Amino acid sequence: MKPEDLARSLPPVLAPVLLGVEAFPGFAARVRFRREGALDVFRAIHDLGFTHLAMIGGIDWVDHREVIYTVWSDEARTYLLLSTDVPADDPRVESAVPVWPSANWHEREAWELVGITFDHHPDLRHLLTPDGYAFHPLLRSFKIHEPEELEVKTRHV
Amino acid sequence: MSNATLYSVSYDLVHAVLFAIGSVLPAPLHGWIESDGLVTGLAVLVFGVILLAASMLNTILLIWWERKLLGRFMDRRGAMHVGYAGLLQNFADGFKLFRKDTVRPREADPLGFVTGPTAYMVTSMIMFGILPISSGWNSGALPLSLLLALAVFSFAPLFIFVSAWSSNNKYSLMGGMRSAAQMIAYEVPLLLAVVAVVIVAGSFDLTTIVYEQQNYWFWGPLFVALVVFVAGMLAEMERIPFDLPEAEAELVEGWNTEYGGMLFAFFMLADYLRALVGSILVVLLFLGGWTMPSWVPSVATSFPLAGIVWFMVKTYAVFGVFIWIRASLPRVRTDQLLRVGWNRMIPLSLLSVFLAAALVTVKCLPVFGCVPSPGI
Amino acid sequence: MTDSTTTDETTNDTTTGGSVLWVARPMATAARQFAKSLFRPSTIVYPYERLEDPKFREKVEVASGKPIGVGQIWDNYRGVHALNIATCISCNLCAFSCPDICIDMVTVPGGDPKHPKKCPQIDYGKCSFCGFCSDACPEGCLTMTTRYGLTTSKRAEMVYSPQRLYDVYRTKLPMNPIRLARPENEDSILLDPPLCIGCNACARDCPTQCITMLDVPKPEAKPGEKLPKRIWKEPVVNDSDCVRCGTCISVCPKECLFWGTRK
Amino acid sequence: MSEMWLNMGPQHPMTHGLWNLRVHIDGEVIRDVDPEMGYLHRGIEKLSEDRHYNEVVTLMDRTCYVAGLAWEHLYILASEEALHIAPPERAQYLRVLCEEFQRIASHLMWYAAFVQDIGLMTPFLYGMRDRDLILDLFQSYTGARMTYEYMRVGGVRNDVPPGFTDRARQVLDWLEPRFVEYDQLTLGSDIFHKRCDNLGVLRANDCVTQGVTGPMLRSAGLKRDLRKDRPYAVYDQLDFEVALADTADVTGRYLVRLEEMRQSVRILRQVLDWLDRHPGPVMASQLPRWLGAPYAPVGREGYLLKRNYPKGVGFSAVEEPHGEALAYVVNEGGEHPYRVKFRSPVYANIAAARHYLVGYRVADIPPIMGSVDICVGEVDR
Repeated sequence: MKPEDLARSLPPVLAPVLLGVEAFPGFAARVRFRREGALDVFRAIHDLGFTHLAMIGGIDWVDHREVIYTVWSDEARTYLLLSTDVPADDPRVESAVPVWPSANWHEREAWELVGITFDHHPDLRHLLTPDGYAFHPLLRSFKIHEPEELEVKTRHV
Repeated sequence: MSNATLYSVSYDLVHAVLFAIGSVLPAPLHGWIESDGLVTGLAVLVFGVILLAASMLNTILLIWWERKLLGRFMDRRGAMHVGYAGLLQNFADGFKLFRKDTVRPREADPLGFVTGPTAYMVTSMIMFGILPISSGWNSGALPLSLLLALAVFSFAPLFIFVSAWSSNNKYSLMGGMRSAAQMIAYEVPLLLAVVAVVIVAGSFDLTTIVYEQQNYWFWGPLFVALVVFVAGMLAEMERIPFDLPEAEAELVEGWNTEYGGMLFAFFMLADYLRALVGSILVVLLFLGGWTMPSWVPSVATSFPLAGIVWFMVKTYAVFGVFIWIRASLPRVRTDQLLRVGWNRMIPLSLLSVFLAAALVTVKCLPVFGCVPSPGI
Repeated sequence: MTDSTTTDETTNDTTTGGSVLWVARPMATAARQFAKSLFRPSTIVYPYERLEDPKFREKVEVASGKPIGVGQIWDNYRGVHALNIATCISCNLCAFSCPDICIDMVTVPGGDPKHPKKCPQIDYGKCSFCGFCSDACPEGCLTMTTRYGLTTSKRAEMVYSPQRLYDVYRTKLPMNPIRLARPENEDSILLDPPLCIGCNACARDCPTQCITMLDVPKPEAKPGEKLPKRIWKEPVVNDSDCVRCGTCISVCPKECLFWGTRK
Repeated sequence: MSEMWLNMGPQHPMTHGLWNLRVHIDGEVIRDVDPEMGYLHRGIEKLSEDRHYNEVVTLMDRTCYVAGLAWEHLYILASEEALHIAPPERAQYLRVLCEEFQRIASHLMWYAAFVQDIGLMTPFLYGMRDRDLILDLFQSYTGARMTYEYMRVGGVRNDVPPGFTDRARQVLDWLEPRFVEYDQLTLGSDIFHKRCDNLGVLRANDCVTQGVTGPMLRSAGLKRDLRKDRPYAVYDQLDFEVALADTADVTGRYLVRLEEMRQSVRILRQVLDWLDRHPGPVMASQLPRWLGAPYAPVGREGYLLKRNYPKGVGFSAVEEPHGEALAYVVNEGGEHPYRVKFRSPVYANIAAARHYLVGYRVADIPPIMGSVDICVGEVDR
């Protein structure tokens, strides 16, 4: 499945929310969309045969955050990457659970580790970190090592 | 076969010792020492101590036997470090357990928590006193010893349930429930299988049942009863495939989850004591007890302990079969177990009773017995 | 808890068939294994029998029929490190390459006071036995041996000083023989000449002494221009001797050395 | 009393790791479940951001401690794509060798744990015994039995030692009759069928909806195997079948895993023959400086770094023993990955627990969860 074919098969009503369908290594294509129309995009992609949601991940790009969805189609035998950008000060996006129920735990993880809130998620609780844990460890601002410590390690030549 | 029983031997022993002491003592003490009450009391005590020692020794040997045999089934070695081939390993383990502190959960019921395992242990030990191991090794002629033995044997679910309930643990409780349900369900076929034996032997006295098997063992004619009895015994002993009360995969350790130290040792010992008793019952009821095959030379038979040794060899062999079953079968589920118990075992046991009655009526027992039994 | 026989209205009842419990085949299989392992089970009785002992391996292979230890090459094993202090050049590569930061470079006797000799000290409480340090060691003096018993009762004993690692080396245990090849496109140390002040720090600290300070001609000062205040020498790196440890880069006060491909 | 919440875990024989299955039971019947994870969360994705590309490999062995090499392969494929490096062919074959041996080892471990869940003690020892032979093989060329650290970006650490292929064939010859023995001990017993048939049923469409992959999915009759559908490494040159069953229950998963082991043996024989015939380098010759083979990275981020390496994103999908594992590696030109994201198959399989546990009995939890083949290390990461 080529990116152009995919772009053509997506319904035209999605045009305002779609930012681009482009080639991407490892995937059939990468579909970038605005977060406002997330649920419509999910439905359209799901209807194209991408019934298996494999992974949801968040990437912290310091000035904004990116949410990536990896979906698989059993007919096309290929992965598709969906990606949407959310601002760092208001990191929220519509939950994919109504379309892909398997998104449940993936969204819980993305919420607690990268701090992306999924609206209308049925059960947004802590999964890997303890209840009430106030940090989002996978943000770049969350440091494991103190910089001074690293400095000492590398400079003792 | 001599007429001396274990009790008479200990009575004679105490009698001789006391009279020897009494002969050198002054008159008032002399009379007291040689009084019948004291002699009887001490004789009972000595008898009890011997029984206790023998049962404990056998239980611990049985654990060793299971560990070694199971090890070979699993392509490993089992206990091997303490003593020759690990014979003393279980003594060391027991010693460790007895030294440990008994931790009682705060919310547990103190009375039931302690009395449960203790009573379980005690009832299992009483069994050992009732069962005749050889012509001399019994507590005297009890005309209904089989009934008594089974009655005492069926105390266990009560005490297991008491200790499970008082542990105040969900797993313990579920284990206790399962245990009670399972033991009660299998009590019925077990007893019915025994009825078949009783019909053939014509007595409730275990000694008589054994002597009835002098010529042919009962496992041939009463094969159905044997199968039912062994299956029921497996359930009563809570061994794989019927060990769901302590199914460690889902219930951690079942009804003894909260126990440790000495109370756990009680459970462990009592479990194996019951396993020993189960094996002994199989040997007594179906495998001819201590009676020797006819091809054994009379020199060997007349040896004082020959009966006991022969009996124990059979007992350990029977337990070996239990171990074999444990090594090769998975665990069944509670509902399956109970369904098998009520739907299969009870009809089978009724069939075995019917067969026994038929065999006795048409008097063709020896014909059946001749073919499979090595007892002739 | 209800009696399980009364919960038959629940779903997923699996016992619909009325077959007898047929158990003969697994019991036969177990009995076959019993016969096989009656005299020599597959267990290796560890403290008495060790797989790294080749004599034992041959014996046991014959005995049980199972190819015990058939894959064993204990030389490749990554166990406790052995350090040859004599050939250690204090290049720091092991410490740099350690993902767990469990290697400390500590001073050992033998160096001159101005330029002390430093050798790795390994904290086995943190070590993950990945072998990156011995892969990185350019002189092959830090290797891994087949020793694996590390149990102690004190946490401090998990820290192996260079001397203790040297003791391991002296036991002549089999050592990991794997040496990795250097990649073809290895980077070199390059110099940014305008920044250099000729301070000799790089040449002084170079563990392999592959840097020599060569004179550079002092340029004529143009009128009005002030010449930089520096020593008119520049480092030249001998690439064939260089172990790419980066010591020179890290000691350079002006950060004028950098990695690059030599044209 | 008849309805209660039961905490199965985090220390429980059923869990095979540290996690907590909260079960709402009515009598012995399960009404609801709620898995609680996170007891083993080590922040591997975060730690990876602070390590060099090769150093992350040490974490991969610890991500899944029964299938370490499969996870190494997963990560290495993604980071090679991100770093634009191509490994030599022999290294790819060696990786397939690792992964298939690891699949057998992992399935043997699963077999051992699973049969113990249904109360079979003996095959547990058999499974562990035979797995040990594979660990011996691993040790002979990677140098460790569980934490291999074998694969590197651009290849593998070292070639297999001389005589390895013969020893490996010897192990395969030993293993094949053992599979028959395993079947006799389980499938040959009626109790096994009574325990496992029609248990934990999860049909194919539910599997897809819930994101369940791996043997659980294939036991429902859906033929999805990334080795066939999206061939990575050299799987497109190897001849094997995808194991399938259609019962969608515990027995089906058992059959699928046993068949997968047989197929792995088949693959391994081809790989070993290939390795015998094609000697060659096992490491790419052109590597960025901080990946250079013996000379491990120098310096920490932002210090000795030369940030002019091309950026890239790597994505890899590997059919791990437990199912479909994905890795997404973002290379921002530094010597550390900018972001590493893994998709663990067991994660999704456990997330669907409600769909294959509710309605069964408490005694069914161990076989059902056993058939899922849980490795908590990769769930929590």
